[in-house]
Amino acid sequence: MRYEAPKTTKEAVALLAKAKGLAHVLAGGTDLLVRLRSGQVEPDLVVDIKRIPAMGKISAVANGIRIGGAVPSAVLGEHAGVRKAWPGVVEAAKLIGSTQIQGRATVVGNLCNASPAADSVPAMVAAGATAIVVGPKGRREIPVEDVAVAPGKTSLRKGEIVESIHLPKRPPRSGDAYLRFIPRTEMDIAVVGAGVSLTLGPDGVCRQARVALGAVAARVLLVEEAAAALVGTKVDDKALDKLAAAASAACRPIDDKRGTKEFRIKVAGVLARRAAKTALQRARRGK
Amino acid sequence: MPLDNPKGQSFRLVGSRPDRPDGIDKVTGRAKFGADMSAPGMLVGKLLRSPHAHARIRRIDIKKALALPGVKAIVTRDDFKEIEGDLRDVSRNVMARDKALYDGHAVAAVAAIDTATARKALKLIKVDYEILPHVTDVEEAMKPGAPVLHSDLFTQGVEPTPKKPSNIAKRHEFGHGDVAKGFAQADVVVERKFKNEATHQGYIEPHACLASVGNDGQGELWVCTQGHYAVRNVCASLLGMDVSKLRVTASEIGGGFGGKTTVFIEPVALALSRKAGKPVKIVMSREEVFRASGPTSSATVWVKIGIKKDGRITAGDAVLKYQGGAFPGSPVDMGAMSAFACYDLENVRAVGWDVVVNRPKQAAYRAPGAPISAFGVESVIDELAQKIGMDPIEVRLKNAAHEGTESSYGPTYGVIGLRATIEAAKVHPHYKAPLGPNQGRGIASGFWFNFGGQTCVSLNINIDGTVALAVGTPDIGGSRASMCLMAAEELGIGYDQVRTIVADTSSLGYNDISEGSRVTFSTGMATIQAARDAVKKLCGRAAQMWGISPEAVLWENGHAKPAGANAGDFPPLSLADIAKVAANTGGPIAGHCEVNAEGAGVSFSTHLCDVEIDPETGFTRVIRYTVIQDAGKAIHPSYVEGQYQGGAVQGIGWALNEEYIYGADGKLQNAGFLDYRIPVASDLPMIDTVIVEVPNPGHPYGLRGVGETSIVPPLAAVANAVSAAAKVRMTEIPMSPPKILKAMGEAQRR
Amino acid sequence: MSKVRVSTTINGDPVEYLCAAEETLLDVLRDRLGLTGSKEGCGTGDCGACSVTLDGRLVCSCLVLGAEAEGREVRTVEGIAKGDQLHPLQRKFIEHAALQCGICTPGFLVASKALLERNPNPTEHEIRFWLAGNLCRCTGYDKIVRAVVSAAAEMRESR
Amino acid sequence: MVQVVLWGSLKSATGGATKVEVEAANIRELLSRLGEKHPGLKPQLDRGVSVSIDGKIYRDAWFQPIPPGSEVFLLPRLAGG
Repeated sequence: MRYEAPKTTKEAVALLAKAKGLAHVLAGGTDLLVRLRSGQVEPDLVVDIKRIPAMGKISAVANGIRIGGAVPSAVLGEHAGVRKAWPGVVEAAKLIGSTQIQGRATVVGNLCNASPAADSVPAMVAAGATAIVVGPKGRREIPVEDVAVAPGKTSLRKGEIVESIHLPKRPPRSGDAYLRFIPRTEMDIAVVGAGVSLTLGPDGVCRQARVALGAVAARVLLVEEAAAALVGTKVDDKALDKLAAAASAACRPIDDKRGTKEFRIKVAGVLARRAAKTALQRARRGK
Repeated sequence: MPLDNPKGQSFRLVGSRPDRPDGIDKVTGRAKFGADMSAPGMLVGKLLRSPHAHARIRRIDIKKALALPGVKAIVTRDDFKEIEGDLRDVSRNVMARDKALYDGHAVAAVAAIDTATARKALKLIKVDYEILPHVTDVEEAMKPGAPVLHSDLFTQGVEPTPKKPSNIAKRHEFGHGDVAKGFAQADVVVERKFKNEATHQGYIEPHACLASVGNDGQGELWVCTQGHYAVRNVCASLLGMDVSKLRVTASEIGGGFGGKTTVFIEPVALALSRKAGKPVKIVMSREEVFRASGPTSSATVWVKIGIKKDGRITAGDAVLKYQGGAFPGSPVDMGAMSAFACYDLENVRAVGWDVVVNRPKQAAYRAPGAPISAFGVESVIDELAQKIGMDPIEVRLKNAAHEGTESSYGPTYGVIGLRATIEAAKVHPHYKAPLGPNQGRGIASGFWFNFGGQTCVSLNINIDGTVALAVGTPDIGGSRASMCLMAAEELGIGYDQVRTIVADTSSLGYNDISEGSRVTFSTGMATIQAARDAVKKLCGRAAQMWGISPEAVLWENGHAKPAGANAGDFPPLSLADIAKVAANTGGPIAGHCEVNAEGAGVSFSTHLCDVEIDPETGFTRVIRYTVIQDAGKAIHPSYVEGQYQGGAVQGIGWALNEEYIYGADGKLQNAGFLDYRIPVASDLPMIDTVIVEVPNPGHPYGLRGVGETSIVPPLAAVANAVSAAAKVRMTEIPMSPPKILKAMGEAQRR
Repeated sequence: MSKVRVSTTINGDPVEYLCAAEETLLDVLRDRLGLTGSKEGCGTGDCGACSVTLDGRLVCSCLVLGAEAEGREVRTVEGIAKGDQLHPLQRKFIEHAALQCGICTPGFLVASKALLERNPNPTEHEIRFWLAGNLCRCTGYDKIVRAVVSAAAEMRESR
Repeated sequence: MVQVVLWGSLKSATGGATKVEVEAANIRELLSRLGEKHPGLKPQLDRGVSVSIDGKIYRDAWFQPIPPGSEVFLLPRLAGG
């Protein structure tokens, strides 16, 4: 195995594009190193992107916020700007692993690991975030929900890196929230995750909403029926019931060591409803 | 050794809370654990493990692996002789012979110059398996037609002995009276079936050892173990070595809880080292620990108990089925003996079935067998209390075993502390505290035998009057502090003047394993005796110096003094005074004790648990927990509390989220701390403790072992609390959220 | 297999080493530098026994490559005491019997120190969640939490 | 004579009796007489048993005296964690 720590995205892309055999990007390494040590992957090249200055930055841009590919969750959680604009995304990122994992794990890594249970992904999908992908053929911007195509598989082509995540500018009277279910209070992989983002009109009626679910299908789901249940309502109990039912109905889970189908379907509705309530409170505060 | 003063004793040091002697080493990173030792020229040992739950091993081809540069030795079944008798199963568990009996069973091992080379070599070993049908569930394994693991296993304890082999190794039965008669007298009878999944001790330190065997056949082994003498004896037998040629040193041990009472990698490391002629270190990965060390039994438990309306239990009956992994020896006998041990019953019976399945050979886990049966019995007692409308504490008080009770496993109890723990629970503020919505409270009691055993210590008086105490029981929970306290108490010197070390197997005589809550009891008893032996010698030296008879000298507050006016008028001699001139008065002064410690007092505990359930998700949180246990006499109360808290939390984990999950393919699916979910700090409240002291008549200070009993009640205490909060009786452990949510849903639909 | 040459700072001292690209920082600390105070309990970032700080940030050294330490500042349990002066956390862990077997203790100390540097007055709740990535199987965490609370109080007073 | 109470599953080796009487002054004598009188018990005795005398459990002590009239139980050899 070869270890490279390029100083620019361009160099990193070149290394990955030219690599013979298996090449992996190393950001926080909290997924990659586990697989490396257990012998599940034996890469020929690992490209550490943490020495690329742009990758380590969170920056305010005209139409939102850019989170670099190597920004650890702990740093994201300490960033007042992101916390204020997208509390749901931050609370999701803060749920990835322990304090120790927080010091390393990145939301981009969480995204590119392509696990359907990744905590930050439903929150980013709900937020309408996009991924800035840089590759040998240049730069493209894709919705985050299009990055993972199946468990462990992404749509990234050879040589491509997600350089950053773009969170859109938050409209007024908007709020977002993320909740997940785990059997313990910490340290588990989500059995179900639910992210909700919504925007209210001045009259308190929901104008726009996005609802995303994690760990209930092979990919993170953007559930339009659930969002539709909120839009045009005051997000009252009736709307929330409809949202919960739609969320449960959208699930296509499996039985596994972490939970049963039946459990996931039921809890997806419960969490979607609770996340929507929190998002609503935040939206009402966010004049 | 009887209690010194049954009327009560006062102590100078015992019962205080000094800093532990190994504390600084452990907070600075200096303490050396199993994996922390290295040797010049050391090789790395790695094991190849069966990927199949059950397979015949036709052939093992090591040629390519051996040819890999950097590979220095490979061992397989051919390097271990056939062993008959007691150690046969241990030997076959260490290295598979004709069959691999579980996912993770060791098949071959490599010693190479580094980890990468060893890993590569493992991949080059070709094993030709004939995959056989497997069974991992205890009830399935008992069915006729189940895949049979051992063609020579015929059920013992049934009449007549079966002619066909099966997976049922043994039947046990305990009890007295006539249960049918007892049930006929009952006003209310409850019978239920319970189930629990296997758990793992979950010690944070994986098994590790460093073996070095010279060309002269002399071997050294550094290992994290609860019993280095046992490791020595077993390894010597497995490898055909003289016991005297193997010296085993116990490293600091990073948790054991029963799981480090046997051997896994140690004989393999020695065999590799012998073959390679170089030191070999083997450290298990966490995955190997889960797949191939010794978890507990999974089990089904059927319990039936009858009660009168006045709260008197008329009969208790139980059938326990425990799988012990791929070899006979589940702790179902102890589960059956302890099932009803908390109660004073006229009619009682417990039948246990020991079953083999395609899982790793179980090892002891803190009060082996007892938490599983207590879960069933204490749950049914709770339900009976509800049915007759009596407070569960009153039901327990009414039926609690006491001095003179014929125990459910036979012997009549002497002085015991069960009732004292229940009474303490009754008056504890926890029991009266109000509960909120979706909260429930559970109570349960538990029993454990406690053991003594072979013990040997050497207490050496140093030239400056300080003391070096060598013990042979690895310190698994702070026992060195307790030994220092007891030695200093006896000698009349300061705690800091005694240093206790764990000696290697060549420096001190045989000691049984640190298990069965025996260390503070047995090694403590031996320490007290050795100190008294030393005192006798010290008095003798003083007598010599004073020219009086040794009987005329007494030992008081660390000084030899003339026994009375008649003995003469001499200024007292301190321990240091006598030690200083030891060379002139007969040479070194030491106290010794070699004993098979008997008289361990049985132990009882009562736990209170409050939980809160999220009714929409089944998520359960323990919000308050109190452990009340009889310690006889707490030598170092902080470490007694530590045992109470640690055992309770392991039990909480077992009750709520820990479990071995096997797939249909017979492979373990959660061999890591990510999905084998032991409690984390944020899952728990503070764990309140109450130390009850009902002196054990079989120990000079009255102490009883405290290490194990604390894991016996929690499964039931949590289950009773969850059942109260969920308003439905939970009968399967772990009570993970999907199970709770499902049970609540079903109860609402009923 | 070519090795990576690394210059770093460990517990304030400049250190250079060669390591294989796939070698973890934990392996480097333990096997190359003899700093065996950091323990491997799982190798997957689930137990926290290998906790160290990297440029002041708490991490699991089993999930960091040795090569990544280039130019960084690493702190381990061996660097907590100042000469023969124990850190208040170390003293309080002993005083409160916050360790039984002691295998998890180095990780807990490194993690607790990182907590108190950020938050000198943490609540029990904050301590428990900060330390959720450090597994202890002996104590049930009770005495560990008490030791951290007590050390924090002492450190606040002495400031 | 000492009356020894066996645990339930041993009765198959004693023709159904759970209480047997042997002449013995200590544990060693007890075990050897039991084996002579009930050869079916021998394999279990060889594998190891504990003996409880008046409520105290002994695992190995051959020469532990058994006072006349004692309550004696044979128990499986126990081990802890």
